[in-house]
Amino acid sequence: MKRIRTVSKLLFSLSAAMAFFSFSAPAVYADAAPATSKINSGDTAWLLVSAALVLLMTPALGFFYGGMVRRKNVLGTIMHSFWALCLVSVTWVLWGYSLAFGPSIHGIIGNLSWFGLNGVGQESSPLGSPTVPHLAFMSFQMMFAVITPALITGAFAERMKFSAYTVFIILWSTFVYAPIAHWVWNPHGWLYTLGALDFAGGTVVHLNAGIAALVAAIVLGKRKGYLEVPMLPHNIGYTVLGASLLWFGWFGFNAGSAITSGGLAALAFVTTNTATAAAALGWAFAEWAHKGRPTVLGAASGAVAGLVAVTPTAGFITPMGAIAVGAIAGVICYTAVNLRPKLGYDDSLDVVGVHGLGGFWGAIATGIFASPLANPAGRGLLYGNAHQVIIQFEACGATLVWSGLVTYIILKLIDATIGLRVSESEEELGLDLSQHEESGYNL
Amino acid sequence: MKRIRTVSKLLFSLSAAMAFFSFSAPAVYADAAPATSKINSGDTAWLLVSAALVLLMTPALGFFYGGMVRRKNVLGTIMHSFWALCLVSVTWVLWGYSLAFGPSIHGIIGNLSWFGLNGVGQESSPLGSPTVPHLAFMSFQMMFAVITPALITGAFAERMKFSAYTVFIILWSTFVYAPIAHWVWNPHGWLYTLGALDFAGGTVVHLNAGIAALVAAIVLGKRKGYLEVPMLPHNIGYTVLGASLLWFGWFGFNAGSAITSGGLAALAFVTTNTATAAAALGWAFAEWAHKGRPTVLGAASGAVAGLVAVTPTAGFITPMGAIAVGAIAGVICYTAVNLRPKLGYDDSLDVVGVHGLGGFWGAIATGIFASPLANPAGRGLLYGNAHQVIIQFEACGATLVWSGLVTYIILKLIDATIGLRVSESEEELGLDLSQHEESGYNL
Amino acid sequence: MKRIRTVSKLLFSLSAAMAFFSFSAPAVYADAAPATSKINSGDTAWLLVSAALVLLMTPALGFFYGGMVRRKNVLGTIMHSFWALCLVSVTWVLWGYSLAFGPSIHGIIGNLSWFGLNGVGQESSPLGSPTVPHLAFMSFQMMFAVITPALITGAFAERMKFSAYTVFIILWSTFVYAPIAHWVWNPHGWLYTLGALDFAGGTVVHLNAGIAALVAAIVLGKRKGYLEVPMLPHNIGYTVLGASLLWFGWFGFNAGSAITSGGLAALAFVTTNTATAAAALGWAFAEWAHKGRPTVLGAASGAVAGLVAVTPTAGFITPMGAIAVGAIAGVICYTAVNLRPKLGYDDSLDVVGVHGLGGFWGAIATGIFASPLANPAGRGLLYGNAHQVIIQFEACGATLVWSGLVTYIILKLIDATIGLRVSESEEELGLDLSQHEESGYNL
Amino acid sequence: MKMVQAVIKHTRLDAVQKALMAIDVHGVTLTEAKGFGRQKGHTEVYRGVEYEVRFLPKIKLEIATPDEKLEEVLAAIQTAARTGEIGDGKIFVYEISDVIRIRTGERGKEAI
Amino acid sequence: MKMVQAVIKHTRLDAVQKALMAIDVHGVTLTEAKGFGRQKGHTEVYRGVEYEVRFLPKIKLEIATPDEKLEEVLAAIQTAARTGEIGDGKIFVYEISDVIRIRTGERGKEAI
Amino acid sequence: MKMVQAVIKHTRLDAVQKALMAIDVHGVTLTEAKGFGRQKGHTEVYRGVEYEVRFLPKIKLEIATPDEKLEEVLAAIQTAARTGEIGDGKIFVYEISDVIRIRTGERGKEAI
Ligand SMILES: Nc1ncnc2c1ncn2[C@@H]1O[C@H](COP(=O)(O)OP(=O)(O)O)[C@@H](O)[C@H]1O
Ligand SMILES: Nc1ncnc2c1ncn2[C@@H]1O[C@H](COP(=O)(O)OP(=O)(O)O)[C@@H](O)[C@H]1O
Ligand SMILES: Nc1ncnc2c1ncn2[C@@H]1O[C@H](COP(=O)(O)OP(=O)(O)O)[C@@H](O)[C@H]1O
Repeated sequence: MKRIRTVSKLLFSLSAAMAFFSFSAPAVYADAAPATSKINSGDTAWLLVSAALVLLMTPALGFFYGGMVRRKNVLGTIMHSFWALCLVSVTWVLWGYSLAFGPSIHGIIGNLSWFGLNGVGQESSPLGSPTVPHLAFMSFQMMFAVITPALITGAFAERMKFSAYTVFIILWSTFVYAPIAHWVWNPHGWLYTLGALDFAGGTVVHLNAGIAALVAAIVLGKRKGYLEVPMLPHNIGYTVLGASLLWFGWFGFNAGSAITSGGLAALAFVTTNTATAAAALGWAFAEWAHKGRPTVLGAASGAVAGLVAVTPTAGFITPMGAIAVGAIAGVICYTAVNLRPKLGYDDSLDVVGVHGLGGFWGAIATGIFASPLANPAGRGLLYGNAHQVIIQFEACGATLVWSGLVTYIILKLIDATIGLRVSESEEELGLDLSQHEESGYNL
Repeated sequence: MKRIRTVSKLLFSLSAAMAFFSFSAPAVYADAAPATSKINSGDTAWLLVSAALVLLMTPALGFFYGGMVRRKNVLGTIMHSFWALCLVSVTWVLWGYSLAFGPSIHGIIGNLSWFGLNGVGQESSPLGSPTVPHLAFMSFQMMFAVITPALITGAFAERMKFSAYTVFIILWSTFVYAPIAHWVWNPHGWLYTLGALDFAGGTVVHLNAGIAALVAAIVLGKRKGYLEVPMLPHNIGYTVLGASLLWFGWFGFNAGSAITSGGLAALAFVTTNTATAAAALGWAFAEWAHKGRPTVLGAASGAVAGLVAVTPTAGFITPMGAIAVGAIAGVICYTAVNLRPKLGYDDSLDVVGVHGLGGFWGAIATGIFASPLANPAGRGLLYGNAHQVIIQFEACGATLVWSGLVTYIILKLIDATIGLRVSESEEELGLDLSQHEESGYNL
Repeated sequence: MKRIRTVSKLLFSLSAAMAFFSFSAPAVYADAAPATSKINSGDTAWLLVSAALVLLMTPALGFFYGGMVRRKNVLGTIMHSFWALCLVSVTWVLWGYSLAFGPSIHGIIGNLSWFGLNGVGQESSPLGSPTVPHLAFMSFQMMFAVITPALITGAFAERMKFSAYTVFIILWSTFVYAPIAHWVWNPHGWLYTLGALDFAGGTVVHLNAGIAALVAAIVLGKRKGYLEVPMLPHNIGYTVLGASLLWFGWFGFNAGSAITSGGLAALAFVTTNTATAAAALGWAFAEWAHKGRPTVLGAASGAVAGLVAVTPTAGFITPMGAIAVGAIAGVICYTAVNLRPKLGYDDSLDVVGVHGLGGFWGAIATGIFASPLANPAGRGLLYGNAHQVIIQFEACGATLVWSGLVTYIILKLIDATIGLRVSESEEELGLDLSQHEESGYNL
Repeated sequence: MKMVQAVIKHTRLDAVQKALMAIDVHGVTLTEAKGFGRQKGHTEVYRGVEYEVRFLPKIKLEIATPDEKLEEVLAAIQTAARTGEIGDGKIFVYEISDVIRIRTGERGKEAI
Repeated sequence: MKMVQAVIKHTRLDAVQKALMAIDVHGVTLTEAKGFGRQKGHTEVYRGVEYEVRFLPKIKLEIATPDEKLEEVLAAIQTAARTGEIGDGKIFVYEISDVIRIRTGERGKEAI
Repeated sequence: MKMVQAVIKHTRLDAVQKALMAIDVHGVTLTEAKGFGRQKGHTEVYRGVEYEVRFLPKIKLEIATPDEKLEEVLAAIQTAARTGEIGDGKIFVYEISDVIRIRTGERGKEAI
């Protein structure tokens, strides 16, 4: 009975909200004056395709992670990513985009005047490029906001309460992601004006997620039996599938970040592919030298490490630079992952080692390798501008402090109220059954 | 021996057909006068990408459905979708496109003058947009014709004869899909001229498939043991993979339906994503309230419900309107699916509840939410045009009558001749072995 | 200790290489004079999307093949494709592209002046189309170079040493692929100047891979227990997933080969889809007639056969011609695959039957069906130009000789040095454990 | 004490479980098995090659039971598992010399 | 000779294996099983339909052992497999009339 | 009546099945098992962490047989399953006190 009442209430509120929703958008969504429009069909096609590609990355991440957990947690893990996609898609439209890209309050945060995409329409905007509809730019940015919190989930895999996770996502994307995106990408953001280079989100997305992951792994504590019972990846096919779709989608992430379709997009496309391949080779060869066998999981992980590292730098370096950035990323992240069991926390799927460190290396590498031959907008250490490295460190530092601090506060708040972690017996049963009453396979 | 002869005959007929095939296309496929061509490279790129995205949806649907059946039917179910792709791709080129989009006979059906794509070439056409090649428009439309019959297969999963299915697809796409597509989308179709709004196929695709599904579920009867033995989804990973690829591909479906690349495509892109996410949330939160747990299958199903509901309305509403359309779709379809066991038929994978009802809601929602601010071409109830709702009801009614009636006749005809349903022992053995002599997993 | 030293050395060499890598690219990557640039945003968008689509094909191939092997080899098989992607992505940037497309040495091979993409920048180039950045054209071509060696791996599945495979890929893509690509696609290549028609790589990619596969199957010898113990495909779901993603990606392969976005791309899009569907039908109906049941593996295999066959001819034929090319390909390849057990070699996943024969048929079919109505650049036998068939035979012959010979030498060299094949006990254990120390499933 | 090992068809599992609960049997261990017997197998065809598959999927149940309850258990299983078609399966009965409940350490009949 | 058949929880497998190695038992055969007993199952919900799942995943171990070692083996398993919660499982003991090592053809106690 | 339980290598299944058919044994129940014994396991490495896997995949066959046929069955299995390498497996023989064919209700030797 009670539940039926809850559902009716839900339905009622929804209906009530309808009228509000529909009228609250006074913006002109339609092209008022198409004749003078500067919208370019090729640029728009490229940006929309890129947004679709980045969308695909979030479920892909679900499979990448889902294959690495134990069978009993496969759905819970895939759901982490899928749920981030659902939640942030809505909150971004409601307030996230306005906070991140709306009119800036002292370079710190956007105001809420674009709430519900009020004023974000089919015409072009001062953001991104004048040749693409504002809505296209918004949706491209949305996909970044979606995937970033999903990345963190690898750190607390196999043990977080689903209700806690739901609250976490909403708070984190509002109070951590939106401000940092504002600082770095909004033309009035303080890091943007400082001159920090971040082509497609090395700091905003990866370093940010990596630091939040570190905090989360520490606050939530280790999985029951960690390092005592075997916790083997249950389906590496899923992981390779995820990594492959990530690679595919990442062309949208990086080459799409050129916003326009042309030479810069082509450059970012090539450096992305090259660094990714080089990082997969770097990781697998390091394994080969170190353990005697290159693994498939290693190659897939290395590819992701390369994708992460090249993200901030894709549009600033040469293809040869990309080989260096990628190969080093592969070796660094492999080393980090190997050290993990020696550290005191259980970053279950190596978000810190891959996204944190990879993102950090990518940000610094941008300061080193950025070549004016590739893109006049950036000049790094190797081209005589040592100062760029310092700016890059500053951007990383700011991200580190804000993300670390606010993530900590959010998690502690949730823990004190509804609790972060499933019970011991739920953890033993697995997230699939305990959180969702489903099993992943009835083969 | 007999079989060898059959194969030789096949080969012979094929060779014989070669000459005919090749000469029967007198149309000028090449651009006769590229200098004066209005073909726009950006619009064309967007339309071709969209067609490719929609293509991917059909096998994606196979996995979405395939994960929900029992292990012994996984290949048979995936094959339903794959086979629709193969069959309709060919019949559409031969006669389907001509029937649906060819020169209209009194607004009822196209004539056969475009048989074999005769006259459908690289130049632009009066259909769609003058900026894209006729062949590109044709191929985009083809993908819709392909997926629609595949949607129905969820209603008779786990029990239809493969030979019967083959005949069904060909007849249904010819006698049900092509006429309805003609009515709604051909500029001379009677529903088109009536002013029905259907941006990307709510009635033509989803409501149509949903009604056919209802008829099919009733005509074929329940699965053996329905509601008595457990029929658990055997691989929810496949289902989420399918739902994710559907979401990805649906950007082609909806935003591609703008035909051109620009503000309208961007709007449809955003409303599609927003409604989908809102519907997944709607479904999962309804479950949470009702059963105490949100499920992964529920979130995936909700996403599909949202994609369905936003289809007719994607290019007509605001993003805030999309939240309403989606959230309501999620709750409605969840409720419908919950009522299913109480109804007298076995719509095995809830095609009626998700596509039928979702498509119906989307069509009506278009009449309610269509906002001239979003698109001057549509004005719904909330913007002062109550009449639009009535037109939408008429379009739904016409689809309901035609699709219901003709589907019934086709199924009865097949049943009377070659039989619709596998034998009891074949059903128990599973479609994989009984229809294809294969098993899905030899893990 | 020794391993740690190896890793440090690796790290050191990488760092040392950094400076070199970064300075060795004197080319102007940035658009020097954007004002006069002829880069078209729509064409570039289409080409970049196409490159991304083709990229996806390589892991898709891994799943297509991976589903067909026994469970114990699933990762090793998927890795074959993934590893080709990683290795060739880097070697292509370093020397492959320069050899294949760089300034020609007597039409035989490119010189090394484009080593490390030296001079390959954001501006347009004489190759492909003046409307796209040189880097975009390069990356599109890269994806072809990546997938071709991966195709071969089906011939020696379940038994090759991973170290041998690594060396093989590098040598083969350098000494077999690059020259043949040069001959056929470089405007100064000797087969190009001869007038051979190959729209998207029938000879360069498929016939080439097919011949190398034949040689490899013979040199490596049969799998232990071949034709004695059952070797059933372990996960046909993976195979269908792979085939579906291949179909999707192949639009990039074929329609992308128009390089520009417009009527020709639309034509290639349509012929690709049509031939693929017709081939799947051809294969499945042949099975149905011959064995009494159409199989899902058969439909998926037939689709791939159709994709292969239409590759050289996609931009030259009419849609009706595509039905003929596809249907015949389906029946031919089905027949070939059925004869395989009677032949003396173990081409484990039918690369010869599908890619070799399919590619050959496609090349000859181009000589037969090429229609000036579809594309003025080609005229085949059916349109009065019997000579084209002869040229097509010549191109096939040249590929056959070079690919056969050099593949043989490479394999014999590797066998004599590090050995080609895993030990008997490793083969019994499976590649996953013996080569990578992993298992594919811990369900 | 006896161990009853029944090899049955998948489709009969539910019925057998209910029949056992009806006679107050509350302990069963189940394994997935494959059986080869009089029942005809099937053919699988992959790329033209035919494989005879003679092992068919079955469920193996193991039920420890006190001697006095044996016949009741056997009857329950046989009735519930029977479809009348070839391949219905077999029941094997063994002697158990001892049983231990791990949780409590109880032994013998108490532990069943 | 005796065959010890233990149905235990997944989570205790490692501990049991170690305990067996500690008393020099170097031969074990394992199968994945599902058990139904006092332990409560769980509910699964798919599209609104609830399914009671009473069979829970267990591990079945089989250890052939000479008579004189039986009690040691039983004690080792019971101690290592015990968590004290319902569902810890059972140990069944049977008489084996013969054992053969396939590789060597040895029979009886030698073959264990 | 005896129950013959053989733990063999996957690769020998086909040969064993043929050998059994050759001596007119037409009833076998098979389960996937994992074995731990003298045979060395392998290492799996995931992201730098090494796992010792000591349980190796085996096939467990169960064949009920009349006493007089026992030795013939044992010989057939042993010959067909033997590769001569460590890990070939074991055969265990038990006494069965009863057999029932579910379909017909036949009991004892008739039912085998
Ligand atoms: N001698 C046997 N030993 C072990 N299992 C047997 C034996 N005979 C039959 N079975 C098992 O019983 C199942 C059913 O036997 P089958 O001969 O097919 O049918 P039926 O028992 O109805 O005559 C087989 O699949 C097999 O698992
Ligand atoms: N009579 C029985 N026959 C066979 N297996 C049994 C029997 N009773 C219990 N089991 C097995 O032992 C497991 C644990 O039994 P259960 O009653 O749940 O807990 P406990 O042994 O702690 O009381 C069951 O899941 C089942 O596999
Ligand atoms: N005492 C035992 N109890 C149960 N199963 C055993 C026992 N000893 C061996 N086995 C089974 O036999 C298999 C082969 O034994 P192993 O010692 O590896 O080789 P071998 O029999 O050739 O000496 C093991 O993997 C295990 O499944």
